[in-house]
Amino acid sequence: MPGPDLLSSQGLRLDGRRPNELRRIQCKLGVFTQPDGSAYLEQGNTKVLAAVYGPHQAAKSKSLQDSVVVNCQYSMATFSTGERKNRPRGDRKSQEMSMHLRQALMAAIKTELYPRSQIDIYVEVLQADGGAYCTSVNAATLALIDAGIPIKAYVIACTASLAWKDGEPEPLVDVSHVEEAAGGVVLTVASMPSTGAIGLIEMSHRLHMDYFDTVLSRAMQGCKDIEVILDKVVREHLAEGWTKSDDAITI
Amino acid sequence: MAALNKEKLKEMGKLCIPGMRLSISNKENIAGPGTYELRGYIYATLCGTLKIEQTESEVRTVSVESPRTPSVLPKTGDVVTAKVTVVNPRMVQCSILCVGSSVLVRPYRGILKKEDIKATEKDRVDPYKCFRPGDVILARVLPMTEIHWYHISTAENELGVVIATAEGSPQGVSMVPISWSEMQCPKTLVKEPRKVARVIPENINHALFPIRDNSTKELEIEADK
Amino acid sequence: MTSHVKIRLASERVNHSVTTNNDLPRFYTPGEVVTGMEDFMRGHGTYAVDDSLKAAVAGVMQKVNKLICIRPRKNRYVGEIGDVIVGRVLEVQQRRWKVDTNSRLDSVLQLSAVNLPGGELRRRSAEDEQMMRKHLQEGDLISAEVQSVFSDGSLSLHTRSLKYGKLGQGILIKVFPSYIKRRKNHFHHLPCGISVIIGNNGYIWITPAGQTNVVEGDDDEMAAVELQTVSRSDRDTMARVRNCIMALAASKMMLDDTSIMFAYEESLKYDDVKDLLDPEAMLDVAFLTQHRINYVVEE
Amino acid sequence: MPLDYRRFNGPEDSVSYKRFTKGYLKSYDELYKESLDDKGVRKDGRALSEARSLFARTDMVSQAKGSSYVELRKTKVVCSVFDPREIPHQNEFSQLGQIFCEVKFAPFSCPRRRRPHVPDAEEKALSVALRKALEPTVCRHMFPNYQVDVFIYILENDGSCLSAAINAAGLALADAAVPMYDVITSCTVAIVGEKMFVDPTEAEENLATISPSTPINHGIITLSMLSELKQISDFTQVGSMDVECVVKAMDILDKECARLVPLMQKVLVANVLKCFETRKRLEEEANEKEQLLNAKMDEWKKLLKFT
Amino acid sequence: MAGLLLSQSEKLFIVHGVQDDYRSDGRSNLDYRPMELETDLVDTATGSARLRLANTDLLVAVKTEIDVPSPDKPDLGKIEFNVDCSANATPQFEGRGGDQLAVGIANLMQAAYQSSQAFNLKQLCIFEGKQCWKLFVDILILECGGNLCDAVSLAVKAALFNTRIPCVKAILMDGGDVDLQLSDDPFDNKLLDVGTAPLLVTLCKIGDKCVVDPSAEEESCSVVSLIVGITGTPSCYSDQENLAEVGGKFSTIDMNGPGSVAPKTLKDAINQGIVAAKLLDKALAKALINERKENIRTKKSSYGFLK
Repeated sequence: MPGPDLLSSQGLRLDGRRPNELRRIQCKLGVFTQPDGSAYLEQGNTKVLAAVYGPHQAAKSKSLQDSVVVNCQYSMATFSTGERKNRPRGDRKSQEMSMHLRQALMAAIKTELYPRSQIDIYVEVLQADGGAYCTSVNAATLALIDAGIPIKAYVIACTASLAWKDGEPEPLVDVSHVEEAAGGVVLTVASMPSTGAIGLIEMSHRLHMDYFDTVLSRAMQGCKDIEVILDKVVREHLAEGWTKSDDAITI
Repeated sequence: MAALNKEKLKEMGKLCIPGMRLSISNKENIAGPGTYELRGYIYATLCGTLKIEQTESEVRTVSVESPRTPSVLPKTGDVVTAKVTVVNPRMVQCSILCVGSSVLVRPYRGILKKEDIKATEKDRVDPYKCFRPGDVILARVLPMTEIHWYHISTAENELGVVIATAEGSPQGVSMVPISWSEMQCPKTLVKEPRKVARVIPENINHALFPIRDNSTKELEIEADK
Repeated sequence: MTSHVKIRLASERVNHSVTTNNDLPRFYTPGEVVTGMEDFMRGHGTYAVDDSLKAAVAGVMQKVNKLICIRPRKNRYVGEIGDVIVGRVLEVQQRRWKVDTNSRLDSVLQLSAVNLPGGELRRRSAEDEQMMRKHLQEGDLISAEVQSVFSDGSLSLHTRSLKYGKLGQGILIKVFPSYIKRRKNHFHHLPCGISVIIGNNGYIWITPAGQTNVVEGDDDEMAAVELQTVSRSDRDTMARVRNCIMALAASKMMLDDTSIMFAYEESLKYDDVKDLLDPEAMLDVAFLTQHRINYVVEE
Repeated sequence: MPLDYRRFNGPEDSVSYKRFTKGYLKSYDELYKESLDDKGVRKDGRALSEARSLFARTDMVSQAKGSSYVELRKTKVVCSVFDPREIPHQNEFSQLGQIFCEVKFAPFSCPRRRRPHVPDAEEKALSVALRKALEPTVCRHMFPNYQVDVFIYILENDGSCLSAAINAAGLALADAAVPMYDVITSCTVAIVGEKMFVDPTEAEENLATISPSTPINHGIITLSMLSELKQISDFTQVGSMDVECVVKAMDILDKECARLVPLMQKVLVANVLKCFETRKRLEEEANEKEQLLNAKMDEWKKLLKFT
Repeated sequence: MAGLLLSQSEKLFIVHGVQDDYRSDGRSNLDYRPMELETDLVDTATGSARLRLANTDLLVAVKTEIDVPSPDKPDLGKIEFNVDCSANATPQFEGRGGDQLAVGIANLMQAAYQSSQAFNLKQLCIFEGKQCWKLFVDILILECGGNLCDAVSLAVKAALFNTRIPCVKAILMDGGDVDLQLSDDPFDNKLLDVGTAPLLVTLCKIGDKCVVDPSAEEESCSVVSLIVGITGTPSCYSDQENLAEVGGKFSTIDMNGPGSVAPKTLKDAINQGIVAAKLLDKALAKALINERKENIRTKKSSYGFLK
């Protein structure tokens, strides 16, 4: 069993967090002016920029008669990791990530509202320190909200792992790069916490069936926690752009 | 050698190369093909010989004629020779082979829309009764609106099918026009509908398969009698 | 030669917010239940699950009788019949133009929906089609009105009025459509001597007052008007108005003729128009404008 | 990258054995002395301001619509130009046609072996520079939505290959009857201190790229001109030099480009003459054939009547 | 970059404005838009900077690796530029859409940094012939609002200014191999000497005049722009008084766009470029030194994209 050293004798993780503690989340909506929506999100040392263009007219070849085309691109800056990457995108891993991103977001976007249109979602990972996919999903959600694109609920992704403390299984939330590299199991969940629906689950490494539920529920709990934080930021962002002369409420 | 060249030069006229200043550009001198106008002068764009044509009274067109096919594409208003490739109820697709008298190195794609086939009765045109794949047609180029496709028109008496082979006839046997809308195979005597072009015969092919006017035909019939 | 280079540090970054944080409305975020009652109609930005109505976007509630909408802070332009828009011609097609109006689908301007030179209704013939590019070509800006909305949400425009048509010289500014205040009139001749068209779609057109839209008239006349050089003083005012609108938009303030004029007047204390590009000046102008608007509202 | 995995491909990067010989790494001064002796004569016997003699001809490649060959002593370049063709993967209407340029070094063109398939950084940069130089020269509005292909193959590289390529491309375009505004000529100068090497060889170019320890001017400038219109169509400079030096070099290059124009014109005139000759010959042949055919026809007609 | 679509009269308005030396936003032809700079915001890099020039937004990170020097230049380190156009900037950059632009800018930067008078690669040498530092300068374009080249060069210089290279404590020779011992102490490092690092100035020819810092709209009105790389003045970046007044030399000149220019315009433009570059360099130096001073006083907190 890997990972006895993921928790110290005091029950703290390698970076000093408690098992159910998230990394520090900081974010901002509307960082850029040209895209319809954009967001910047930091989860610990993982930093992601997301931009949303659209909905706009889809190219003739792609256009769908009854729903919107969602187009995602996941890209990692060449300097985002400790070792320099040669290509920011186009490799198998980032293509897979783009696909997963699309899958998770499609579950929430109300695609039927925009026939013959297209929404482009671009994610740029500036710094990757574990959980780059989760941060990307969360940032993309914020960017979609910033763009005013209707979604059913927040799509939040979170990872969880499993460590052992005194022979007892102890799931860890929001896995950092060091913990990922230590070789434990990493379970990634993209879900809509407010409805409880899960858009995507992915797991690497081996995990005993018996512990799956505990790890999953820890990840889901993580999603819920993140949602609360992001929701607060969105409300603050709305309040910031609020001016008195606004004639929005016409009852 | 030099003497020879001089002789030839006289024969050919003035030689031009790109960027050569040819004349003043004003109401009397107009820039023609192979030239361009800049700051009141006409310059050459091609290698070739200078041609000055008196088009109207006191208006001269200055142009450069290249010994090679110029590397230009069909322009709006040009008459092109094209081969029909696809016929469907809405339009006819073809590949453009020649522009005017010059043969193109590569074919370009052309589209002949249903409403551009005939000048009259546009609504009742059936492309199948006008063209068949394999026909060689003359057409005029319309303004370019699409990338990679030239829109062409045959809505003129002189435009339409020039060479066509009837269904079932051997290759190389072209039909002979018998009216504005019909052609007949000289061998199998099969009649097929076509949008026929009125062509003035001028070269050897027409000598082999002469296009007879109806009037001459009648005369012959009379003579037979 | 005087050149002007300014590099500031991130630590000096200006927060453009001009909010007075006292009376904020209730905000809704995606997935939040707006109402549990059934007898409400579902509007934009909401969706129904089981018997409750939930928000699909983040924004404020707008209630018209029983219709509940959630209006997001910014989104693409959603056109309504009668809206004045400024748009850019993207494509010349058969019998129609495709126009970019910042909505989610390209808008359409039918050949039958424009006043062609010659005036009276004519049979739209093939020659007209070839003339289309002469009338409006790719890149041209137009002002137009939304004539109808197609079932897929794309807009059909018309320019059948003297005030609409091709736009001449001027400056185009793009802001988010939600910053535009809906008014009866969107064509304004500002007292400072220039005209603005505040398109409902978030495209704002600034032009010298003398330059009305080039609609009718023969070609030579049109060309002559289009080629005229804009005078330096007009140019100066236009640049100032442009920078003021940018400042207001950066502070997410609502735009209409009043706020633009207020901002213009407040900006006059900066002699040099280019000083208005500095974030501090932008915030200052926006703040003072907001202050004046608040004052007027309270009056 | 297409690599043959069935054989041993050798290391990605290899070092010439010469590196381990004595005197491989010469000092800057040695290199300088080698290039220019005390009398101001260059290694190949030229004066500083003297360009290599240019040999050029058109009609090299029979498959191409137009082609040319340009030789500056050891720098040898072939260019072929093809008729306009559709631009692949283009979906926007463009009023101007495009020029597609590809510069390729022959594997044996220089001491360092070149990879035959994949264009390397230098080739890409040369292609871009060539395209930029040609764009103002060609009447691109004559072929909207289409592209003209220009291929340059450098058989041997001994410096100034960009100017050689531009000169060759200008000739080939004219030969292909692609409409052009003007004859384009180009020239390179290598600068080392106060000395300006016109039309430098590869060794001289190398010398100019090495940064000397003292802060003197050094670098390479390539300029291409449309001489009738007095326009600069491309200008590239690398190295480090002050304004006076750039201006001085520009004047030298300007003159040098102007010097090349009559040469180019001569080549083009010869080309036109040759074309007319061939055309005349072909016409004569065709006439002969037609007469033969007509005679045959008459024969047949007689036969027909006879029967 | 693919040009913005503008109508003829909008273009005319801009051209007239440039003629009048009064642009659409009130600037004169020589004014830059306000910029914002921050350094040291990427933890995974040895040096980084973010520059925002109106709508143009860039992130530059420098990563250092140990490499073997090339056999021709055993005493020099290496520097490599790599530009990535993020699709965040515009959907046109999706996939490989931004490659052409990226390669163009990277080549330009490479050319500008080639001369030792622009950037001394000797400072990257660890052990002659065996080991050297290789700097990877990765430029990420996040938003495009015109004038990319100038912004890139400024951000790169700032990122290099911010780069700290670990000190080498010991070099062990183990047979032919070299074994390096780097200092573990994160504060035991050296700064790079970047005073002479070049800045690029784009001079966009609109009508008959040239403007600096063109907006995206202005760029699409111009058929040709001139990019000059001008070496920096080290005295701005250092407190030392007795530094020789060097810099202000051209390290690269390039033309961009399909048009051509008259020789006189070119000469005027390069002079204009020098003036602009000197001002830019001074402003950049001031900002960087201020930031460094601020960071010494207070604990640095990165603003990044927050706030």
